[in-house]
Amino acid sequence: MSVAMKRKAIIAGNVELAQDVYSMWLDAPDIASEAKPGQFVSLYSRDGSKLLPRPISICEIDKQQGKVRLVYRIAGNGTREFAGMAATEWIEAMGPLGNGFNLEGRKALLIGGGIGIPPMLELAKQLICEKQIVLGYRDITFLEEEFEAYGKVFISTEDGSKGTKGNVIDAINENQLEADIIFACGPTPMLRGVKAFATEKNIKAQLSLEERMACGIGACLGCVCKSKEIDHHSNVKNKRICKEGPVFYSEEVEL
Amino acid sequence: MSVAMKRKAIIAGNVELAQDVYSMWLDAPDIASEAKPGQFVSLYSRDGSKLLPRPISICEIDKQQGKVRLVYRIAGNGTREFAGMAATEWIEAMGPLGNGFNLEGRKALLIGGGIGIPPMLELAKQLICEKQIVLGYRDITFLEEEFEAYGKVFISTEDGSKGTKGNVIDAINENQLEADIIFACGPTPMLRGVKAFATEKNIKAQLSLEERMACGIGACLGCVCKSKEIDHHSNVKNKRICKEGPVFYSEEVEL
Amino acid sequence: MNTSVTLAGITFKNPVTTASGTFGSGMEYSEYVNLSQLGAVTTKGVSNVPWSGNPTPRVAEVYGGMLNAIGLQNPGVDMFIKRDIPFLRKYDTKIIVNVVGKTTEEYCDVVERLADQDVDMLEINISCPNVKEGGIAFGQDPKCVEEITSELKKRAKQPIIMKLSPNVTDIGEMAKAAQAGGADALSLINTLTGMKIDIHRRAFLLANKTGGLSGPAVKPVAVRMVYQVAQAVKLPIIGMGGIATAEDALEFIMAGASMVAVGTANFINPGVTAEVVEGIEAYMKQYGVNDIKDLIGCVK
Amino acid sequence: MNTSVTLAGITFKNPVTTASGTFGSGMEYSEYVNLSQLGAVTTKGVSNVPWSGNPTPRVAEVYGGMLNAIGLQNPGVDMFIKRDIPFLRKYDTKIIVNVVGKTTEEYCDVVERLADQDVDMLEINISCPNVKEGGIAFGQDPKCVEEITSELKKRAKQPIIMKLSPNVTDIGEMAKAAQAGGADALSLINTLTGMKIDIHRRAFLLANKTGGLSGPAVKPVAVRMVYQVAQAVKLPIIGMGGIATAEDALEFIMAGASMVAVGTANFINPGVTAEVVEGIEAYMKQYGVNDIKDLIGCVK
Ligand SMILES: Cc1cc2nc3c(=O)[nH]c(=O)nc-3n(C[C@H](O)[C@H](O)[C@H](O)COP(=O)(O)OP(=O)(O)OC[C@H]3O[C@@H](n4cnc5c(N)ncnc54)[C@H](O)[C@@H]3O)c2cc1C
Ligand SMILES: Cc1cc2nc3c(=O)[nH]c(=O)nc-3n(C[C@H](O)[C@H](O)[C@H](O)COP(=O)(O)OP(=O)(O)OC[C@H]3O[C@@H](n4cnc5c(N)ncnc54)[C@H](O)[C@@H]3O)c2cc1C
Ligand SMILES: Cc1cc2nc3c(=O)[nH]c(=O)nc-3n(C[C@H](O)[C@H](O)[C@H](O)COP(=O)(O)O)c2cc1C
Ligand SMILES: Cc1cc2nc3c(=O)[nH]c(=O)nc-3n(C[C@H](O)[C@H](O)[C@H](O)COP(=O)(O)O)c2cc1C
Ligand code: FES
Ligand code: FES
Repeated sequence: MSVAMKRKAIIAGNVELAQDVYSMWLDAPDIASEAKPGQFVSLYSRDGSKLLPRPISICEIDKQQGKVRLVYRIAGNGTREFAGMAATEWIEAMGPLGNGFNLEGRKALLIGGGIGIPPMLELAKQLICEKQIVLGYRDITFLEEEFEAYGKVFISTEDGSKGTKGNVIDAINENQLEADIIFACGPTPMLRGVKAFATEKNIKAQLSLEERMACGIGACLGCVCKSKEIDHHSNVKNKRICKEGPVFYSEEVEL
Repeated sequence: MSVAMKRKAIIAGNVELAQDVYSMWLDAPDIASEAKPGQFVSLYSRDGSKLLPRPISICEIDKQQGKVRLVYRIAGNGTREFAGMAATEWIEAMGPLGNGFNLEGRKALLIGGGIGIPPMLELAKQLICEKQIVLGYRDITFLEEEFEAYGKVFISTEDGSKGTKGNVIDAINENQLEADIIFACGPTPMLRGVKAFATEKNIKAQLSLEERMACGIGACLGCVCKSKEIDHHSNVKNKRICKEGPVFYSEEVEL
Repeated sequence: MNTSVTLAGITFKNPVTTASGTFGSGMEYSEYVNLSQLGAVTTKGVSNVPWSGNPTPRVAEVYGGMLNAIGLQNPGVDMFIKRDIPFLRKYDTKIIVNVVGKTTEEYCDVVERLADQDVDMLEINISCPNVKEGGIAFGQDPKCVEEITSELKKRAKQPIIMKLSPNVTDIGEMAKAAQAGGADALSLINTLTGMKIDIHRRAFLLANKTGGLSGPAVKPVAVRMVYQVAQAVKLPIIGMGGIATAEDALEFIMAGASMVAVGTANFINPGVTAEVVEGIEAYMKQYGVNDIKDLIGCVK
Repeated sequence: MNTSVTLAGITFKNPVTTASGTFGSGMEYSEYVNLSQLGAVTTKGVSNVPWSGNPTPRVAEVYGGMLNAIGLQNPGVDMFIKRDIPFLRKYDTKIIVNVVGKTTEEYCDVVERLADQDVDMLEINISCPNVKEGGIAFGQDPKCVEEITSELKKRAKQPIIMKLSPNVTDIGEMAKAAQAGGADALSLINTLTGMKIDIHRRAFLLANKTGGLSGPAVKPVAVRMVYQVAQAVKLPIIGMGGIATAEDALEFIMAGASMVAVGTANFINPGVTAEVVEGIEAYMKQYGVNDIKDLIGCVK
């Protein structure tokens, strides 16, 4: 039987980090023991009207304590329900799911945009090479101090209220950052920008993608992205984000 | 605006009285201030998959404290959810609904069968005439001591484990009870028996009926019973149990 | 901000009405909602003589919705005219009367008797799944739809709305038939035929065996059908099926409905109609929409 | 206690299978459920060549269910034969292969290529609402249903199950057409066509605009259709649509289904199929039912 079994997990803490952004620790030793940076967990509503999973990336893993941390933004009724939950309550969770990042490279650029920032934290902790961390926000920032222990942090905000005014690529350019590997997670337009940048600079890039999911385990074919080559499993130019992904090398996928 | 507005009410207590039978006190001053014995409250599930109300009779009214008591049996998923709720949690409730008993007579027989027993308690408290209380159970009894303050209590059990072996009519016959008014609530076969008994003895009888409901306020026509005469509202021989009832004189309705 | 809509020459202060049969004649809900806040009240189906409906149980809860087999119990058109129209006229709202019959003659009879009454529109229910004769039988065959529509159109003094059944292969075809018959508007959807079995008693839950499915569970089918019909005909549409929030209502409007009706949700929250009205206004404010008409059918 | 059922000469250890497209080819779920516990595994629709399906988003959550517009992405029958059949044959369960095509020829092609394969039954999907050609177009006209059934019956070596669409006026008529064409069994229901609109983006949620509604929300419609078909024809029925518990499965069985398939519920609880098998056994024990056949169609 799989370790990714769906189970009730006790919430070990759930606090608001910034407006509508929450940080939840789950007491889930089996998830923690298997989890890798870049993988995700499916969370389930307790309301029978909302049946599908909410995929949330793993932000931190505490193997000692058997806990994983999820940082999420209220985007609709499901995440709103989670935000209202308190420590000691249970939540149904399945994971760890997906492939996770490949730990590689000597000088890395970790790029997170918006709610794509959280998975970069555990990656930053586990990646042992030199790290430059670029975090892009619309306006209000969160989590950025927690990154400081792991590398130099560069910030971009769309409104210019902090760091570079603009997006993550603007921050990279402004700071003339160089690297031999890129790890990125964020909205698709940002990932497109990162892919273009990586191609231009000829840097290898691992991108974490997002798509609506139903099963979360590779069975429904709901969450595919377009791949450059015919995929081994699907036998067509589609890859399942929940199974082959969510992390892909930039040249593997079309965005 | 109606006093029967749907609202959140805080649960002031919720304890198991007997196997699968629970007693819940609701902190609901507006319900308490208007409620009469024989009326009911619609309780709502917090799960979006279960939308319709669960009608539950009012068992006791505490006007001073602004509380009402509901005693209910776990019959399915809705009542199971209620049974799992704890004091200080909220529940959505609408009421008081329905007509309630007419307080009348000089020598009364209060007859409750199974989960039809609870509404008899507030009636017993408010009815000032001489009272004989007949409670019919399958096997396990509940609430019976609480009736003792208000009149002589007679018990029937189907398995004979307590009181008369048989049903409420057997208990009435065994104890040769007489009355000029009957109040009864219980399963339809019991009410049929009570109606036959009342007709034979020529005693006036108020019967509290039950039917599946949707609106609970007289709009959907889901909960009708057959009436002897053309009903004033429906213009056919149907009466709405949630509105004209749940209490009817035995000669008004066909069972 | 303009929330008013005009259908077949009748102007409604806002696009929200009630789904027939879920709001009585407004009386019971008037204790929960100020009826003058609603664009219109659509009343329970009324027939030429009183109908007593089906045996009980008539309603059953199902996942995310309910089944009903009321069987169109109603006090008949005479009592309706005497009691319910004057009651509703006390409010500043339009009146849409839902009409039922077992035969074309019976439908015609009701429509004729309502001709001189002070009501704004007639909604013709040719889609009730819970009666043996009439109802849905008329609504599943385009020829019948066209015929009954044109018969009624001849006799009606008020604009007529044909209420379509979702229990068909191609609702667009039915809509076209109603249009060909001269309908002034369409309303959809009526309920989907469903069934529930009590596995412990090994019996049907409803005395009528089958019942009409309504509530949030049917919304995706209803939105699809509204969109489909909006592409098929030019007639204004009253959209319904599972509306419980302003967001739901806006889905129907964006799919092409000029008005929306709130049904089963009334049973769960008796104040819901007013909340839907207010929620639509709040949405328009949030997004700077000056006229609700800009939202009708805006998603293509 | 006997839970085995026989359909068209094939005996299944219990009446529980998976709904096509919700269980892949069993591979992913084999980590959650011992496939040997199931009466059969019904695989995702397979076509003569690989299909890449529709653009994303392909799935959307709706109240009590979901919409999907996968568009029958599949690796094609060759890869299926090479990879998936050998995988499934490792388990002590029957294999039902769901077959799709854009034309009668394509369906025939797949059926012929499966003729000598070690699979137990073929389920012909003439009811997919998410592809432009083929699929549902075959399933909404009784003549087409009969024709394609008889064409396939000529070529198939395994018994064939025709999978019917609920998006029709009279599913009994489609069932009769399939029977006339020589079908060995029927399965129903496929998904109901639905739509969801994102009112904030003012756009369809699915790239395909419409999608198939599945999950608990559709169960009452599915149970009704199974009952209706059971009254209309003699063929054994595989019932599906919203089954998430043993109680749900028993409703279908009592309405007339000889087998049941669990679909969308797998996405919510990957271990659900085994729970349904165990729950049916528990029910039989509780009520002293010795043979599941005594429950099939017991509610009339
Ligand atoms: C691999 C992956 C990792 C993610 N990690 C995070 C994270 O760490 N933190 C975070 O805040 N968000 C993350 N998301 C996005 C998150 O899944 C959605 O914000 C969330 O599902 C919204 O649920 P809701 O009920 O609040 O919104 P609703 O809009 O009410 O949800 C309705 C349905 O749509 C789905 N949905 C809505 N938005 C998205 C989306 N952007 N991506 C996928 N499905 C969506 C929901 O899961 C649900 O099934 C991730 C998404 C993916 C695919
Ligand atoms: C006027 C009235 C007063 C009642 N008073 C009490 C009381 O004081 N204590 C008590 O324990 N029970 C009482 N009942 C019965 C109670 O309403 C049902 O037991 C309860 O609704 C079951 O809900 P469920 O979700 O547990 O069961 P489920 O079977 O899962 O319910 C499914 C649906 O059926 C309805 N339903 C199921 N059984 C009944 C029933 N017997 N009567 C009406 N609707 C039903 C539910 O309300 C719900 O809509 C009363 C019923 C009525 C009509
Ligand atoms: C209890 C009940 C009674 C109904 N009675 C009628 C009726 O008399 N005439 C009619 O045209 N539709 C009737 N309907 C159908 C509704 O008007 C509406 O079309 C359907 O319920 C879908 O909307 P909803 O999901 O919002 O309830 C009835 C529905 C319910 C639930
Ligand atoms: C994601 C998804 C994919 C599906 N793919 C197929 C398919 O390939 N072939 C088919 O016949 N039915 C397909 N279906 C329909 C299901 O087999 C089933 O008929 C339907 O979902 C109703 O059952 P449910 O409510 O239990 O899911 C699919 C359904 C879903 C949700
Ligand atoms: S969500 Fe089902 S395959 Fe990815
Ligand atoms: S429950 Fe609606 S009329 Fe009584």
